[in-house]
Amino acid sequence: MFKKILIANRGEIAVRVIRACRELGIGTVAVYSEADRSALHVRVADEAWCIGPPPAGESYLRMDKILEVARKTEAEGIHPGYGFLAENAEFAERCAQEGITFIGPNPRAIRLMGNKTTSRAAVAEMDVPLVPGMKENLIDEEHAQKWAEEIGFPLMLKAAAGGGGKGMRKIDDPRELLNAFRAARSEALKSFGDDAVYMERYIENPRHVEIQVLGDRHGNIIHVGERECSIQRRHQKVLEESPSPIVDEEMRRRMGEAAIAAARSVDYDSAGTVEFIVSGKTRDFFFLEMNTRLQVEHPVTEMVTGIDLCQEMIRIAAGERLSIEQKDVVIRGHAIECRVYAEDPDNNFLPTPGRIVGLRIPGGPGVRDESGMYEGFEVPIHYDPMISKLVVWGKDRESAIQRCRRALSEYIVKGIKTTIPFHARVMLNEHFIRGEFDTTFIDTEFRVEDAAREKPFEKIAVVAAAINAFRIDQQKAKAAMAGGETRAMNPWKMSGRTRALNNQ
Amino acid sequence: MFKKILIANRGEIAVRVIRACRELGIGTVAVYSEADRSALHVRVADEAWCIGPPPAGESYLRMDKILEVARKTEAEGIHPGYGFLAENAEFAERCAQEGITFIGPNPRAIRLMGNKTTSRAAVAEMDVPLVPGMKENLIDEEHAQKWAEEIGFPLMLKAAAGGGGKGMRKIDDPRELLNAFRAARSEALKSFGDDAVYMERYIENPRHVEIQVLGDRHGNIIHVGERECSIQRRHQKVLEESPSPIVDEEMRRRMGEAAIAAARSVDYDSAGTVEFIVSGKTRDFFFLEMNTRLQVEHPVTEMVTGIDLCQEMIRIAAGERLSIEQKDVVIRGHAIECRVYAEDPDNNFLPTPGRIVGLRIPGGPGVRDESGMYEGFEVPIHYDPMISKLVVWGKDRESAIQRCRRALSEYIVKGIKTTIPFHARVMLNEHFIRGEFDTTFIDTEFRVEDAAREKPFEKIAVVAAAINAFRIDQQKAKAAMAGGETRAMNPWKMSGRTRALNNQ
Amino acid sequence: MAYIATYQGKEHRVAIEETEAGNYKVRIGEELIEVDLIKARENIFSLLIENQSYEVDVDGIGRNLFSILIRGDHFDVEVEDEKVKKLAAKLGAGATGRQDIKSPMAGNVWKVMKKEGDRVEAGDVLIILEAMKMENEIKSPIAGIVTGMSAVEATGVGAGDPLCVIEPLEDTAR
Amino acid sequence: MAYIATYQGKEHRVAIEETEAGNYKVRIGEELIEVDLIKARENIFSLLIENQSYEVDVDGIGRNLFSILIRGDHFDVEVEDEKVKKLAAKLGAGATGRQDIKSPMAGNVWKVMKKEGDRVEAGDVLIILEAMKMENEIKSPIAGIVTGMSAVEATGVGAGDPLCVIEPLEDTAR
Repeated sequence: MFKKILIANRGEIAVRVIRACRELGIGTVAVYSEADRSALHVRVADEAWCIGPPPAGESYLRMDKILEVARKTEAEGIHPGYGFLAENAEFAERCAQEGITFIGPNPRAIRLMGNKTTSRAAVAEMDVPLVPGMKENLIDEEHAQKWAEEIGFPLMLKAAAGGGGKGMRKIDDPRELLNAFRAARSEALKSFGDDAVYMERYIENPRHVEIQVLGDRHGNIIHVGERECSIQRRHQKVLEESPSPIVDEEMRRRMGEAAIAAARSVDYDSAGTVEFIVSGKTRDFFFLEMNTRLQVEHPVTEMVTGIDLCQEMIRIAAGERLSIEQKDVVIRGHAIECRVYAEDPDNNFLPTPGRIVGLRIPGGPGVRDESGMYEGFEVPIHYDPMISKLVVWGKDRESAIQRCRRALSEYIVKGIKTTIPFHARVMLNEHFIRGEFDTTFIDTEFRVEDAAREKPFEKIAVVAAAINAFRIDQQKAKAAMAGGETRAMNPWKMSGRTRALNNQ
Repeated sequence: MFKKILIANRGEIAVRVIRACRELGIGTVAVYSEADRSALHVRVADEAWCIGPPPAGESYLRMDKILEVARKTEAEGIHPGYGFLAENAEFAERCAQEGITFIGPNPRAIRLMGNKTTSRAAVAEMDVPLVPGMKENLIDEEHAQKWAEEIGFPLMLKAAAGGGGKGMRKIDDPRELLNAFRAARSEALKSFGDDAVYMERYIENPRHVEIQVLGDRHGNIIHVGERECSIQRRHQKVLEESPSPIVDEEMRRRMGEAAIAAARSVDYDSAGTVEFIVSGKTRDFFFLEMNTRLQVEHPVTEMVTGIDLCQEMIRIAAGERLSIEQKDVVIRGHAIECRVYAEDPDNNFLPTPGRIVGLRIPGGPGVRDESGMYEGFEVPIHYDPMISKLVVWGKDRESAIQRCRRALSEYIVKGIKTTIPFHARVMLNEHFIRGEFDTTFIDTEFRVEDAAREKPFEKIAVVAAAINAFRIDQQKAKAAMAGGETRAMNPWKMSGRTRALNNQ
Repeated sequence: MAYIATYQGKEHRVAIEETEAGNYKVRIGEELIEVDLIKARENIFSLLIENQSYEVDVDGIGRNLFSILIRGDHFDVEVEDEKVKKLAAKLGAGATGRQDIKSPMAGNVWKVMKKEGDRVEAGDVLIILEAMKMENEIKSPIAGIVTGMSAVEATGVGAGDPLCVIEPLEDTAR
Repeated sequence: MAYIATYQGKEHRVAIEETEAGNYKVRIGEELIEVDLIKARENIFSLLIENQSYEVDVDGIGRNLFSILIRGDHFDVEVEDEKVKKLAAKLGAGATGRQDIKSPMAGNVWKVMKKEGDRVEAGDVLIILEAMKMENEIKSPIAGIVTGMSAVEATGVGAGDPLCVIEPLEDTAR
């Protein structure tokens, strides 16, 4: 096992990896940008090294600086977390050249799965179902027309280098085709530096369901169940759960086998996730892509299986065999993760960086807090606005939802607005409760229903606001009086002074 | 199911029950003494009613006031938590008379199990093993001498009405017997108002292991595994775990059967705990007593079985059948609970009431916080000093200990001293790690080993203290300068003033 | 003391009297309620109203404007002293069309789209801010003339910092 | 600035210079270390010393006396200005046998066992406090005479409140 690991990341995932290392008795080296000296991962690591200015390009993405710290501290492994260098094959290779273990899969797996076209080709060889459509890219307009006829409408036009919903467009009518093709190409070039696009069938009521896999460096690959990730805002996941409300034992077995086959196509040897698009109508599933890293939403799988994916990933990188076999994987209960963003849910999800001046984390049974913040922490403006994750476990989906609702009601973050109230409202939504949603749900149906919701505590709010004003007025009056006794009598000036002191 | 429940308790257990109710969709009524208006259970309940002055005898023990609130609020059930009225048969009866469900077992079970002599007699009929000794009380000195010969030395003299280690004494030598008998009698009379005492065999390397049982009102009784509670300070549990390091599958089965038999002897129909004394030498186990309530340490069982004991207890009281059968009880992994007391572990565990001015609760995988405190909370001097419990889960005992260590390192309580550092040191103790301890361990071996421990961070502490002094001096100097610019130049006076302002 | 509390354009008269420390007699409209209030910590109150328990999170977000969070719902309530408000109404003060545009969040100024003297329509993008990998367009709420522009590209701004000033057309035409 | 920091009777000379905000050059004995300090929140510091990260919890518990908590161990360290300490040593000030007994905790005075004028031996119980269901005996640290008793039965005391004064026998005999 490693003696020391460098964590090439920040925020909650860096804290998560540091915790896993501490529990395994492994020393930890944090790296941080100048904006992150006071970040939690710096405080809880054994060592911490500054690697540059705030912009990620000058710090968290600087392979040379990170490798230099690894050499200096004699770290034997580097865990990349997610984002930044996590899916960078070149970084994995450079680690290997330096004799440092990259805690992730082999570079070839990263490279092949990092591109839509090569990944589709790889998994197709293993008979993993793909969305009916093209395996190569479109050559020209004629080619596009030929394929459109074959696939049928509605269809999806996608950028080969795209991801996270970018560079995608739905085409309902043959007459839109050529214009859309041209536009998509130029958009893809602008966004990804690559104008390759391809077409495939549009999946109705699309749900996003993914399978967590674990492969070791001895050729063993297992799957540890699925996660439902269809609750998305602008194509970004905001809430995930496991198991999925639409997956039953038989479907899980089939999806699991497909995921293992996909992983095997690139000799996968770490924790990874195979994403599928599932038709909410037919429950057919099709390979979307494979993420060659630990996912943001890995805790829901941990909570239902009892497997510590982060620790397992480290053990695998250290050369150990998987500690569990497929038959040992037992799913118990149901888990839900809410991503807490520094965004104002009542103001179009505008980012709200700032200082956390008060914090109450929910507690009690089945509640897990995965956070990168603390009271007094200044949320920096340079990075992703996700500041924590609330994960709950219950004996079934209904219990988990009720527990999540309860936990959210205890969660207080003062100083900035967060998406906590948004999650509280999702937990009360009838469609969500029934498990009837697809990836468009939050941006369409939910938005409308949420805007029309009742607000039963309006009167209490008005009373609270008025009492608060009353208390402020009384304080001012008291301060003015107190000042007046000992000094010249100018109540206006005094009250100004008092206010200044109170604000200190 | 109930629509509304009154929680006749305070602190963490009141919060625990309120959370269970909220998750079951049941309304909650909190009661509080005048010292507890700002307590967490008042803040998180749906309703809250003041029932009297701070002393428990004038508030939390006042059956009449509590029943009055229950009537007024139309609460259908009363959950007593632990302590206060939890094991008061009269209260259970009065609830029944008022048509309010007491969320606990039938009054006869409370009454029979509430007395050492009657409980021993009851379970003996079911062939539950008792510590070899007397089933009745001692009559006189002659009687004592006769029984002492039969049991052999060393033996234990115990008060029939005692509990929690009070009124117990070990006798090693026949010559001590008569004096000890007289002293024990008078002590028992003074402490419990009852001079009845009895004798039994002294168990070597005594360990305290208890079995959690669940009985419903339809005659079903199951057990859900054991808890190891031998880590005690002055006969008070401070740390519990499940499973016990000395219990294997076969022993668990036998102890479980004995516990079910004990419960059946009083038609037990709620969540309850059968305590056993186990010889660390022979692993023989003997019935000690039955606690007819939810235990402080119930969360460790919840974490390894996935069963919510608090919810289950409420369901049972509502007349539901047990939702699980014996064969469905599966123990996964290992859980440890640390009781956090407002006591100074480096000063003879002196109570440290006061205001919590800062709080960081540990997070991450497998960590559960059961707390009655919050930042800004004033720990009252009137009640038990336990302010929270930290519970961790790991895939095995070693993982759980490592996780507990990690979690304790993240736990910060500012404003008062707590037993958190004590627990951190227990987690590093070799005997504890190997599972080799008995109920005397903390007060004997551990105390010596702990006092002799190394303190590797002495230099860092000295440096930190000196820098802190330096920063205070600089602030004073700065404040004096700032004052000096605009006011009369008396730096001494100014620095005094500044200090006063800073202390506000 | 009496206040006028306004939520979503609806005015409520709220009269408050403190009967003992932390206990308030509140008359809202015709209704009389008694409130037992504890400051659990800075800006978080525990309210007992007829024994119902509410945790209320109160933030001042502007002069007389409070953001109240209760059980997942935000309410922005403006509270003004009744006397002051009546006086202000009499004087007709405060009603001008001039728009001081302030930054709704901390971030960086990515693009400044208009300069001083430019004529803008309502909805025209004035400035694009950037924070946490997201862009946010600041649009003109009215048609008018940009009479002040303090935002500078590639510099940071805090929430509430002034960005620019728009004078309505009628005003500038005078 | 130079300080004398004392832990368990052992004195350390600690010289400190702030090179830039939050960065300190510290000489402890012969050793020179550089410390990067951030106040994470009130009385909690994040220290980086040669890239080793420490969370340190610092509480003032008396004049010049700090309680430091690092990774589960408490250290009570007294820190005095080197110059002041030298001066005090020269003057021989501060060394008297008079004992001001203060309450080690908040609680209630349950029993007052001695009254003013009583002679006590070291270890005699003076007062019994009670808090949180536990009794705590306050014992005399020296033999002497009770010259002041401010504890009153059945009243509350705060941590640090004066309880009584014991004058050593030699002093009162003078």
